[in-house]
Amino acid sequence: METSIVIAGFGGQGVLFAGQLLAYAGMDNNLHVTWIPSYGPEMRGGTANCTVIVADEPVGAPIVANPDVAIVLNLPSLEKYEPLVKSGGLLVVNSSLITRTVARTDVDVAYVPANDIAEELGSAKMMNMAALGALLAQRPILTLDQLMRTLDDHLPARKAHLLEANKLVIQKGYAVATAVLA
Amino acid sequence: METSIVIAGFGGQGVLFAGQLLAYAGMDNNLHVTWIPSYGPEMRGGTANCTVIVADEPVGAPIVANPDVAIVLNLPSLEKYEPLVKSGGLLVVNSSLITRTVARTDVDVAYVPANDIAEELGSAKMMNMAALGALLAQRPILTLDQLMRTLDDHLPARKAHLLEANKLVIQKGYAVATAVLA
Amino acid sequence: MVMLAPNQQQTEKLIYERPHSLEEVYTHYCPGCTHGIAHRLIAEVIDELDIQERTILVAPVGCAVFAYNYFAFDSAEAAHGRAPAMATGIKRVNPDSIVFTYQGDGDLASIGIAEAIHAASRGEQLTVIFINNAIYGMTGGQMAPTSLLGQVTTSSPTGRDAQATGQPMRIAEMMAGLPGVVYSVRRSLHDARHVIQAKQAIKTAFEAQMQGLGFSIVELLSSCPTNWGMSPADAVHWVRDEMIPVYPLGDYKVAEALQNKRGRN
Amino acid sequence: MVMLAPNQQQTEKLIYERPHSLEEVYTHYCPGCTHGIAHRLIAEVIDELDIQERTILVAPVGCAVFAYNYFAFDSAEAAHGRAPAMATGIKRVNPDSIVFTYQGDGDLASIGIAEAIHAASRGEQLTVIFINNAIYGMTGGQMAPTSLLGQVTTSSPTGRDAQATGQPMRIAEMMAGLPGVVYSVRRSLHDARHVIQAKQAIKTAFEAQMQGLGFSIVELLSSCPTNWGMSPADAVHWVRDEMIPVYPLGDYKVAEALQNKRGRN
Amino acid sequence: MAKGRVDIDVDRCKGCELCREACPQNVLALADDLNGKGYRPVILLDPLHDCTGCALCAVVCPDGCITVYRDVPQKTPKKEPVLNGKSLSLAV
Amino acid sequence: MAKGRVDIDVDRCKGCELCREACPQNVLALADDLNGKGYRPVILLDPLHDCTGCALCAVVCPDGCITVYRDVPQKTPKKEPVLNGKSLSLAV
Amino acid sequence: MAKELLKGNVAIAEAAVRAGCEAYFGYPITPQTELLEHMSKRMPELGRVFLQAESEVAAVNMVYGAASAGVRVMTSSSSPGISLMQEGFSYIAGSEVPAVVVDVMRGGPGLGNIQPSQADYNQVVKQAGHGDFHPIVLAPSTIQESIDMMVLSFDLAEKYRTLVFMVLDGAIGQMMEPAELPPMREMNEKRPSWALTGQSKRRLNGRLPDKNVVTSIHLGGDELNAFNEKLQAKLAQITANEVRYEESYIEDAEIIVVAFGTAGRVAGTAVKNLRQANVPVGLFRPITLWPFPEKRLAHLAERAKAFLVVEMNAGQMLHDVREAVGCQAPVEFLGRMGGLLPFTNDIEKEVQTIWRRSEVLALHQQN
Amino acid sequence: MAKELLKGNVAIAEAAVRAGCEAYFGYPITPQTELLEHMSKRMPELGRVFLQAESEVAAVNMVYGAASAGVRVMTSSSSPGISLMQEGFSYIAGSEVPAVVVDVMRGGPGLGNIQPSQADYNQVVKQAGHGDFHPIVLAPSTIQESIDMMVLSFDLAEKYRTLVFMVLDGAIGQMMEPAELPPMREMNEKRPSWALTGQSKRRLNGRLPDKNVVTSIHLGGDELNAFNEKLQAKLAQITANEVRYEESYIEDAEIIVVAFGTAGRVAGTAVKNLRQANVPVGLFRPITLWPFPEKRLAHLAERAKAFLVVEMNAGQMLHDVREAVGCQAPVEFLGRMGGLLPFTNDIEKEVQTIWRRSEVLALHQQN
Ligand SMILES: Cc1ncc(C[n+]2csc(CCOP(=O)(O)OP(=O)(O)O)c2C)c(N)n1
Ligand SMILES: Cc1ncc(C[n+]2csc(CCOP(=O)(O)OP(=O)(O)O)c2C)c(N)n1
Ligand code: SF4
Ligand code: SF4
Ligand code: SF4
Ligand code: SF4
Ligand code: SF4
Ligand code: SF4
Ligand SMILES: [Mg+2]
Ligand SMILES: [Mg+2]
Repeated sequence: METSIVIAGFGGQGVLFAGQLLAYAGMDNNLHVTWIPSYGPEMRGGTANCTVIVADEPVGAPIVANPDVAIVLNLPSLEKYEPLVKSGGLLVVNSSLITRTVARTDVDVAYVPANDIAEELGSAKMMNMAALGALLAQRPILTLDQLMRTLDDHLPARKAHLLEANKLVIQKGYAVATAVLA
Repeated sequence: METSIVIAGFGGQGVLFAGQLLAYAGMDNNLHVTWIPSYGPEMRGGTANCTVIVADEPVGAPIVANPDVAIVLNLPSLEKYEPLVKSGGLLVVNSSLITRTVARTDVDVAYVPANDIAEELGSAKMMNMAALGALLAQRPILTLDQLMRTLDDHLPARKAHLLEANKLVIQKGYAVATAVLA
Repeated sequence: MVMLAPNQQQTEKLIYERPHSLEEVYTHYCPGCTHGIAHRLIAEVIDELDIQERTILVAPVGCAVFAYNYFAFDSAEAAHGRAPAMATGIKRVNPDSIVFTYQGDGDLASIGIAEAIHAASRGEQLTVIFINNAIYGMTGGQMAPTSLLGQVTTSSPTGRDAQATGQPMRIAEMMAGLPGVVYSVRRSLHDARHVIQAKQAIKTAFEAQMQGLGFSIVELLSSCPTNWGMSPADAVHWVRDEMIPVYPLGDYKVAEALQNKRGRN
Repeated sequence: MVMLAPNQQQTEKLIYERPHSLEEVYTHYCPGCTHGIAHRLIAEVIDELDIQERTILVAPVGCAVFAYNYFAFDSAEAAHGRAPAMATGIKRVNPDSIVFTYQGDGDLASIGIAEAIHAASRGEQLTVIFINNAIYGMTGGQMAPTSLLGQVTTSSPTGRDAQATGQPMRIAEMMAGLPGVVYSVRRSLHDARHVIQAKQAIKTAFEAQMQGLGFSIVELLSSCPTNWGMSPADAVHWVRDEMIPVYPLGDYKVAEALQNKRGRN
Repeated sequence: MAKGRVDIDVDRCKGCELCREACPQNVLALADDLNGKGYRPVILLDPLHDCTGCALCAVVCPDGCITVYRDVPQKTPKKEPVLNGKSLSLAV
Repeated sequence: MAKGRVDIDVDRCKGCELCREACPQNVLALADDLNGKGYRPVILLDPLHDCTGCALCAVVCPDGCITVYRDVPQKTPKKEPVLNGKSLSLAV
Repeated sequence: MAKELLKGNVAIAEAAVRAGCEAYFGYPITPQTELLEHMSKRMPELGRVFLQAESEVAAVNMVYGAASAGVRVMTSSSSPGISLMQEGFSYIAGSEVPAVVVDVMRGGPGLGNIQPSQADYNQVVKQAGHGDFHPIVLAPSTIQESIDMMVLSFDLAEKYRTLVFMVLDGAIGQMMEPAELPPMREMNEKRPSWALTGQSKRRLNGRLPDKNVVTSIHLGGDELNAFNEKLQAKLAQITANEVRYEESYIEDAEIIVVAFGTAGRVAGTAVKNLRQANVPVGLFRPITLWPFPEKRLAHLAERAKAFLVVEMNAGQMLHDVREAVGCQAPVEFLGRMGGLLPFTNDIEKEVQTIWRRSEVLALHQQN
Repeated sequence: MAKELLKGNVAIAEAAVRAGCEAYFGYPITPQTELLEHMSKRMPELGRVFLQAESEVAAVNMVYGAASAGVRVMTSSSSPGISLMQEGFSYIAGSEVPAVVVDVMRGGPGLGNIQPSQADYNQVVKQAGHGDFHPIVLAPSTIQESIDMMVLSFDLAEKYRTLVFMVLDGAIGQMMEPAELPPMREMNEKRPSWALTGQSKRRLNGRLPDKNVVTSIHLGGDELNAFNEKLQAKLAQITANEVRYEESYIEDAEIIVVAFGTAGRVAGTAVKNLRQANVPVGLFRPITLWPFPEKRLAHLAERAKAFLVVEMNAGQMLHDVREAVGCQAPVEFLGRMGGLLPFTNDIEKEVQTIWRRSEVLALHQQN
């Protein structure tokens, strides 16, 4: 089993860290993982995305044409990835910023008001965690517990005071996504 | 028929010009010719040499391992080329500066007191012409006349006043070399 | 032609609008990056001198690599540091064109110093707009020859150390020492007053070329909020407070023929 | 050890002999080429400072390409113009060695100006001996950035023209402007008095490195009788009469720590 | 004091606030919503008509988002409108 | 006037005559014969012992061909002979 | 040591540090920059040499200098920077000093883009500068392999006094995956006998040694010819000793996919998938691009029905495969140019096509 | 016009002038310098552009600039200088502007020497910089041919908007032989539509045209891939149209000597001599090294018993011949490295050996 996950949004939405956290969680739980950012001058353009692959065998390509999952945190990212997600795949949509719905009918969709959840629990900056929670609700590649334990280990020290809040955001994301299951 | 001729001496002995003159003469008389200098930083070292090939068919290699003829104007050149001349070939030796004789017995040798001839007729600088005269005496690849006509056309203008003297040197070189034929 | 905003009174006059020599596009520069100001000033000057149709830009490799997308005239994109050589090639065969390079400090002062100095020394009829932001912006914030002592960058993690890497390089001063250079000045983009002064300098530099006087260069102190890790406002304050003391603003060389021009526009 | 010539009276003293740091070989330089004088002076200085055993030469591409055959200490032969970079690599891993480059004007001022300026700007602990003979000797007499205006060379057949190629480049002055440089002077090799002054400068330059002060450079005006088409004597007169007016001899930068040294040796 | 007005191209604005920093009248503010690029753009918030049309905001805007207008006395309709930043030295 | 003498390595000499140009006593001359490299080397031609051992010739010789000796009063045999050009400043 | 989640460029830099790299000279360029940045932190910490050069031209010549002084030295860059280093590489080869280069390749030609690519194959493998020489070229396909080969690079460089390249594409440089770093090696303070150290450092029994000279000049034709013959003999020795490759499902493969680096790992997945679909395909992944495993390929060609070369370029290694395979089997090509990875299903489709064609062919031959 | 005795470098320079070269940028280097020197005299005389650049790096980028402005422009250099130009070549290729380069090759690697060599084959033919491209590479073997190809170079560069190399070895550059120069071409004042001239120069019916941009950037992977596909299509077209070679005694040849440039002319003499000794040998002389005449060679290989590649290097074109010939016939190699010409009798001896071996083989096969 191999799951490829693209996470995409504006710079500053914590896209790269969310991906790394997922990769760490996979590694810590003895799965094979790769993480790769899209890099380059477009980083100046204000968008960011990365691809994480979590698998039970060594990973071949760290980049895929059609991901199993796309977590889209803003509208441009939805527009870019809606057509690319594999049929039968999953779109996690940040409904706080993205007001339109997904047109495709051959994919699962989880709408998560990630900014709202995060803001409510302390800071919009944690919105990326809400999206991860929603992902795990839909695709149990890891348990919620596994992800949160990894957060204990890998949240940068300067953000330690936000650890618990982050966990709450993950849980809320998980809960909400479960609820809105398509 | 193809004749390869190396001309070698100190810088300033007119080595390169002598070779070019030979090449011009060949060309003017509808032969195929190539001329190539040895070039490079050794030119700083004070020695100069060039290879001329005169042939009745298109010339292949402009440089040869074993020339048919070597015109050596100083001792280092004799030492370099004595072993290289083709068996049955010719060494034209400037006996004004080279006091030893040639050891090989399988080559023709023409000793020409080139400096003496040239000095006698006006200037040691014309010594290269004496050597060319000697060459033609031994290897009639061109006639004396053909060479001298080429001199008319190609002696640099600033040396025009030396034209006749140069011709005399050629003739003297021819005469002397004929005399000392091995 | 008086342009009027819709639904406004006839009494309203257009005071400022985007110059025509800038394309109507969104740029890839980070928010608050003063590269954008420099672009706008160049475009304004080119509009004012009415030379858009004969101007050729040579863009650098650096954050300004896509400058050719933003300016509305013929443009080339040079190899990293080689803009002055490429511009020399263009100008020599197009003597009537107005050719300028736009280069960052990594591009000009580091990898391209030879081409810059030789174009200047030959007195090529070129204008160079030199963006000194004390860092390699494009590649993510490495030390430039112009980085300040003590400045932390991704390749000087404990701060730039003079013992290991020398002192910041002062390009405007160095260029002024070359006989082929007719105009070498340093300006800053950190506030409105200085922006306006910078524009005047850019104009003089282009005029130098239009008059065939020789090589002109305008060094512009510029901000890189992203790689300095500052807000745009803090970044321009850093230019003012930290950079200017090391890079004094001023005219390092103004050829006689240009001196009557100063303060004119 | 007093060396005596054979069959001479005990009363005879050896006044001058070839320095030990020069190999006992025949050089490929043209007759009267002052490259040879520069070599000898360097060797004398290295003997006197007693640093032969820890000196490393970085030879250039130019007529001095075989300098490693003539000096009796460890040597490297750099790519054309890159001697300062190669020397930087050597010195950084051999901080106790005395590393110097020996470079012509084509090598240093033309193709290698970037490496020279940056090594200087970083204040590398290096010494550069810069032979300015206003021409590319090795390749047969093309124009150098240091060729004089009007000078006929094989690549400026009607004489160097400032309009097309700019003014002669003044390296000692340019180097003096860089903070990393502690010693930048120009000397000439055209007669005995100046040769002796040149030697003093070379000595000071090496001392600067021995004291870890920074980058030192000695520009030596030198002759190229072959490519100038002159006799050796005429060539040194040309240095005196034509080059010195364009390249004034003098001290362009002498760090404080070195100033008490002057006139000492 | 002259009266003025600015037009801000909110789609191109990156919310860097350099214009706010430069505005002597303090009439620029960040919008509530993000624009299509994810930035919170600057808007003119000038209920009292304090904007003088001094154009300082436009002079420092890195993204050339700002167009500036100023009221002129109607009696002398100027024949030479100032375009393309030619007005900079007049404006300041 | 001090008396001196020079030894010239004629095999290495290229006959450039810079030494002749430098010699204040005019005691250097070109040899009649060429050396092995094809150059006419310089030799000391000093019948009147005019050479002062000033070493100016050696100072300008590009090929390091010249060794210089000078007579010294026998009474004070110097303990520190000057080698390797250390004498340059003394000599001139 | 335990596995860590490591970014390719950083892992390589740290591996170099642990392999005893004493000096690093480089110039920033995407997608290689994190390597330089890691060095800027680690080397001074350890009292070793880090210097950001003014250009790639300067960097390679600094490397040349430090290599001449006999220390373990490296640089890293990406395609345009590698172009600028060609003269320096040739000098390093011509004077036989050991040095290590990492090329994190990006899309070209020209400025191109900064996406993963393998378009420097020819530039590095075929020449790396003027004159007759080849650097050893290692092409890892995972971060773990990159780490291991980084250490190997220094050893091979020293052993053969040669230039060693490690070539990656931007994907390996930029990605993170779990890997284990080697232990820190003890530094070897002793310099080789030929190194430029100043004579006194080599003083033996009080006797001053001959001077050492590092040069690439051989003025005479015979002399340079002799040097080149010596160099070629060394290359032949390297060819005999150092060929490396990896194979999977090769024993009974009728179709062999040949790919290196990231293309190799992608192809690995494709081959695995195809095997599940019962296509008799195998993977041949050259690890040394020079010396190229041509003998092994020629041997495999005796049995295989077809080859498919997959590269992230327009077909460069392809020619080496063709030369090795000769007329023994057709060699097909699948390329992605300009910073695109080949995708698993593209490879699978291509192999399927070849397989069906060869089955049809076999049928025809039976009839 | 009548034949004159011309030095290779000078003849080439003058041919370029007459072909309408409008700008020359270069840097002195032996054995190419007379070319630059001739240009320094002729170009200003004719009101055209000559500039001695500060380095080869600058020279190639000046060429890039002038080429972007749409004029006929060239540079020339020798091996180390060509190494320094690699980045520039790649940019020129990546932005598809036409330019001409003459490489008068010398011995390497490193500083090597300045004797004739063919060791830049790989450096020029295989890549000439990072990324996927090939310049057209012409390899004349006489001064007359050099003159003719110089003219052709400009035409091909313009026709395909590509980089064209003419590669010679130092021997052709330095030698003199009789040859005829072409007449002076009229200058084409009109610049191509894509050229950087400033917009007003392209004003049509008073309307300002779109701006022209010369760049090699294609930031997106798909975009760069598409560009590279376009570039490869152009290369395929060149391959279809522009292959050039010369053959002698080829019809009934059982042994075929393959050699280019000076090695080719030396081999020509050897073949002539061998034919007089009744050895059935022929000469195949590639004139375009890229596109390489691989089809023709493959065709010849169907009949020939053996090939002998002769090069002034360690065996570079050899690999292209091997790839073309495949398993059809053995390919032997005779090389001279380091500035030595192969001598006629060496070639003759080698061919004789091959011939005797193949006759013995044939005998064995008969029995
Ligand atoms: C030959 C080469 N080396 C390195 C790079 C990578 N590179 C791209 S931009 C840049 C530096 C940019 O810095 P600067 O010139 O200061 O411009 P800024 O981005 O700061 O405006 C570098 C090193 C390259 N593209 N080409
Ligand atoms: C990359 C490269 N370009 C050009 C050359 C050719 N070349 C050799 S020496 C030289 C110039 C030498 O002139 P200079 O440095 O002034 O030294 P000089 O001979 O005058 O002492 C040149 C251009 C080369 N060897 N390598
Ligand atoms: S990285 Fe710095 S210089 Fe580049 S666009 Fe962003 S702020 Fe400007
Ligand atoms: S060419 Fe000139 S610089 Fe070179 S050795 Fe001869 S005289 Fe000296
Ligand atoms: S024009 Fe002046 S007052 Fe009005 S918004 Fe801009 S800066 Fe403020
Ligand atoms: S300066 Fe321009 S980009 Fe920045 S906030 Fe103001 S309008 Fe927006
Ligand atoms: S030592 Fe003085 S006097 Fe004697 S030869 Fe030399 S220069 Fe002349
Ligand atoms: S200076 Fe030296 S080389 Fe020249 S003539 Fe005198 S002794 Fe000979
Ligand atoms: Mg910068
Ligand atoms: Mg010089």
